[in-house]
Amino acid sequence: MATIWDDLTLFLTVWGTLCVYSYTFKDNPFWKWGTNTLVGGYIAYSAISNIDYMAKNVINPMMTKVNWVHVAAILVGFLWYFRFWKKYYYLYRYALAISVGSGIGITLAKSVSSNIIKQVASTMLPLYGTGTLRGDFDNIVIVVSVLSVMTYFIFTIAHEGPVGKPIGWISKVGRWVLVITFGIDFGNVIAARMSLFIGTVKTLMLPQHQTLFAIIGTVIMIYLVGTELAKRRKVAPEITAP
Amino acid sequence: MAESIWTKMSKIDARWLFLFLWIVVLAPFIVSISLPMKISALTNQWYNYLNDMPDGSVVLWSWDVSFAGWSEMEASGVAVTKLLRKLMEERDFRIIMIGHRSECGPLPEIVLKDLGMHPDQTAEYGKKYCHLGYMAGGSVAMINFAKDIRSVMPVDWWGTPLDDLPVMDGINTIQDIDLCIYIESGGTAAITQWVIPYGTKLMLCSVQGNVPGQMPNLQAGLIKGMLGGLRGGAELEKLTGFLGVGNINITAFSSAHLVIMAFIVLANITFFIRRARREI
Amino acid sequence: MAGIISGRIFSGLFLLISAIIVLAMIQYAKTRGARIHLRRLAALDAIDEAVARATETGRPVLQHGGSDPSGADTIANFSIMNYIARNCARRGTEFIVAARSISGLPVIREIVSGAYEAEGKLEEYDENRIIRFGSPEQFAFASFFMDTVATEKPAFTFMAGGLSGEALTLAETTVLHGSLLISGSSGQLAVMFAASDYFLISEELFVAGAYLSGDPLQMGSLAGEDYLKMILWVLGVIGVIMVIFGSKWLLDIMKL
Amino acid sequence: MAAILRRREIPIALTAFFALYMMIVYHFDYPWFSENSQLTKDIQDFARILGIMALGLGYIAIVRLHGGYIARRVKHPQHWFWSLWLLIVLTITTIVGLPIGNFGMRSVQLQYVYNSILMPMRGAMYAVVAFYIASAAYRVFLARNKEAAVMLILASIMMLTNAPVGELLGEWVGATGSWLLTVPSMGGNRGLRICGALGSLVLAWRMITGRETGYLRGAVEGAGE
Repeated sequence: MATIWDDLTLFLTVWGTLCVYSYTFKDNPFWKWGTNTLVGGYIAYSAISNIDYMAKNVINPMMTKVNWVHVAAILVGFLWYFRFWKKYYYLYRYALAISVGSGIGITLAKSVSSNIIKQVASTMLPLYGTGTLRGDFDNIVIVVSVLSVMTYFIFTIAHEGPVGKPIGWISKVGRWVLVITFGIDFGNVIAARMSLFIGTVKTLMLPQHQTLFAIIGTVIMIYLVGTELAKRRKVAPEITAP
Repeated sequence: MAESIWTKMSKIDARWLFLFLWIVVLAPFIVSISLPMKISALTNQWYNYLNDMPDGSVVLWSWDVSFAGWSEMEASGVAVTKLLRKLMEERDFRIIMIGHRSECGPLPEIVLKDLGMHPDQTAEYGKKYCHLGYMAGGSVAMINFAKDIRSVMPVDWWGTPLDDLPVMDGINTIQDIDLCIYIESGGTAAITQWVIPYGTKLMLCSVQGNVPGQMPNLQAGLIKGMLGGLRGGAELEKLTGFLGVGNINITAFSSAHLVIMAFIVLANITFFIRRARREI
Repeated sequence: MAGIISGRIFSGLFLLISAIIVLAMIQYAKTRGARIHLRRLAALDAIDEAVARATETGRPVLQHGGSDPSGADTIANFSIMNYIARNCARRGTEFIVAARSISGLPVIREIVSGAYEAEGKLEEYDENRIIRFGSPEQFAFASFFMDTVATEKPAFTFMAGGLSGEALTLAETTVLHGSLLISGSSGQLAVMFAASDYFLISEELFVAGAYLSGDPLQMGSLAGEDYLKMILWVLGVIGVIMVIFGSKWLLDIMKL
Repeated sequence: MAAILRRREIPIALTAFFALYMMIVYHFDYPWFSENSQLTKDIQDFARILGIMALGLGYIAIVRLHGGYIARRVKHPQHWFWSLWLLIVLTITTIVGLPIGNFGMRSVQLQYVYNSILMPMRGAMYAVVAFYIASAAYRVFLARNKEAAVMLILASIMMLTNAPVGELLGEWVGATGSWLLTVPSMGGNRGLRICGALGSLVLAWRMITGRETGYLRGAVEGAGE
């Protein structure tokens, strides 16, 4: 038995999607409704999901056994909100400093390992003797690509003189490797954004949404095209006047 | 000198292009055309690695997809969950679902409800699979989770203590987890927080835009498999036989690509002709 | 050595070495900054030509104000803003900044007014005309930026700092209105590379900022980074040679 | 006392302590100084809960921003009425989301909110860029020079590899596309990843030694999809 709320959900799903897409025609009230509803709803949603986590996993267990580390963290956590109080703004920096410091502390050493050491180690490939011509060629291309792109981003050596000249040539190779890389990235960015669009179109074309899609779509289009033509007609007569 | 047709073409209002894109993407939903689709090497590598896992493996099914990324990742999200359920039933796998962003409490819940695995729908919940819900705190939470799961997630998404869930017996740290499948739309911290310190086996399901950026990690062995975007999801559906959203969208995926390529070719032809006629 | 966890030694040593090199280079830059030579990027010559072109055609120069002022992209954008503002003040070309971040506004006012003052043209500095605030929200700022481009028709546009999904829209509008576009970013690389006349690829944006500001902290950091790159470069080459001769010695050490 | 707290030295020292402690302890397992010791777990637990406590910052910032728009009855950047509507939606979602009565994260009412508003519109907001890629593909992605020409050709090969329709052109398309993705593009992305990691490594050392204090000014604002 579909309640009023289910019908409202069907309507809002189609209505919201088309309001956001109306921006591609021009900035208009439907878009303003969509973006403001979304910002308001999403900010509240992420705040309450964090509150729900805290309630369930931190505060509830404390009813039985008090965890003093958590209590201290919650108290210090209130320092965040001095950011909005001009007089005691500086207290906010303590919470931020601890948060940023621990963020750096837990990531830096592991990022060095995964993004630098392991990457360089995996580039140490045999340039021949892998058994297949294709395998040798691939390894040569990988090694050349990685080293030339790194050379491209060396800035303290000018591309002149006995040392600088070869570095200049290598970085030109690096530039072409980047062109290839951006070409491939670009092809995948297009695929990603198109998939998002197709995902929303699939939702709009679900059986229960199709009629709503047709009606709301037409209403919004009529409004947009109408106001556009009205604006042009208002502008046009001044031009034709002698 | 009247504007040549080429100048007019280069000055077309963008909205005609948008309308054309709408038509081309809507068409496959009205007239269903199905194109042959080859399974790519990446998807095969991903699928084989999961299948080669021994019976009784514990899989951490990590969710890091935003509501926005869900339009692209729904195909792989649902297909992987169905595949894991089959492995759970046939080969005694254990599945632990967890969310790394605020949207990933409800998103897995929606998929569980669609597949009839929701605790309100079945008593099976908790025996071999469970959903821990949203784990707030980002990377720092991932470290504490790795060291002691119950210190970060004492209860599951619906508030049941982990000790009351049979699936969690004997699972205390990340080392008790044999494989982590991570579905993401905005990058992952699992490599730096789980793979590097604890050697966790990690497989990714990423939005297509992140696939090239993760190729170095795949070649370096930091991730064991990469399932890319809508195309990867559709291929996995075909491989596992659980046809769904991926195979509906994949035709529109092709037509949208054709439109973009047609636009690029047309634009460059117009550009070169206008340059030849000194109009630029 | 029971206490040291295996598998983390080599990366820990590299971390230590990186600290030593970077902090040493920053100190060196502070004391004898002149010695550090940053090669002049072609983009800076392109900026000079673009401003000259704007002066000839009498059309304004537009710059994206960047987003959060503590972001690395936006910090580099501020140094380039100072350079372009002085260039425009010297030539008497109209300069416009489309600002997006509320906390960034005072910094932008300081930079642009300082630039006009340095060129002795403070009387031409009309804040309301030059610095225009859009909105912190992504797409609201996009439509504001596009309206500014449509009405002002800039001859040259510079964009850097907090570019995300909407950046392509901004780039397309500027190119459509006949503006030369130079941009720089550490994200959205492929799309911006394709849409811009000239694109500063991630590190290049920071180098341009450091080169123009001459700030020893940034110069020293970039010099330190370059040395680390060279160490890794040499390590990579040695590793490849050793692997060709069948020796896994270096690889095993790196796995320590 | 306030004068001392106002200075930046203490926050910088706190950043340095938390960063250096966690970074150094990661490498050691001595009984008195270990990655797996209870002390390390407690410090990391403290930092985790502290991070979660910042959940209200964005919330309050939005309420202040749009509250200001309403108070000043602004017309630019948008009419204040829309800010009023934003705060109404914010309040409704908050009430429905808080665990009062049968409301809460898992309540049916909140499911209506994210099913009908958040999921469709967030997806559409991201997908708007697909339209701009389409119009940019038609007007801006031109083979103006050699580099742009090579880039467009490779992007087309990648598109034909991704889209099943590409297979109609023959086997070579998919083979070339996946080779480009897994060999040269992988090398280029690895080079970018190494240089990017070195960049953040240098920035981190500047922050730890207090030479970079920009982060103390404010949280990131104005990020986008």
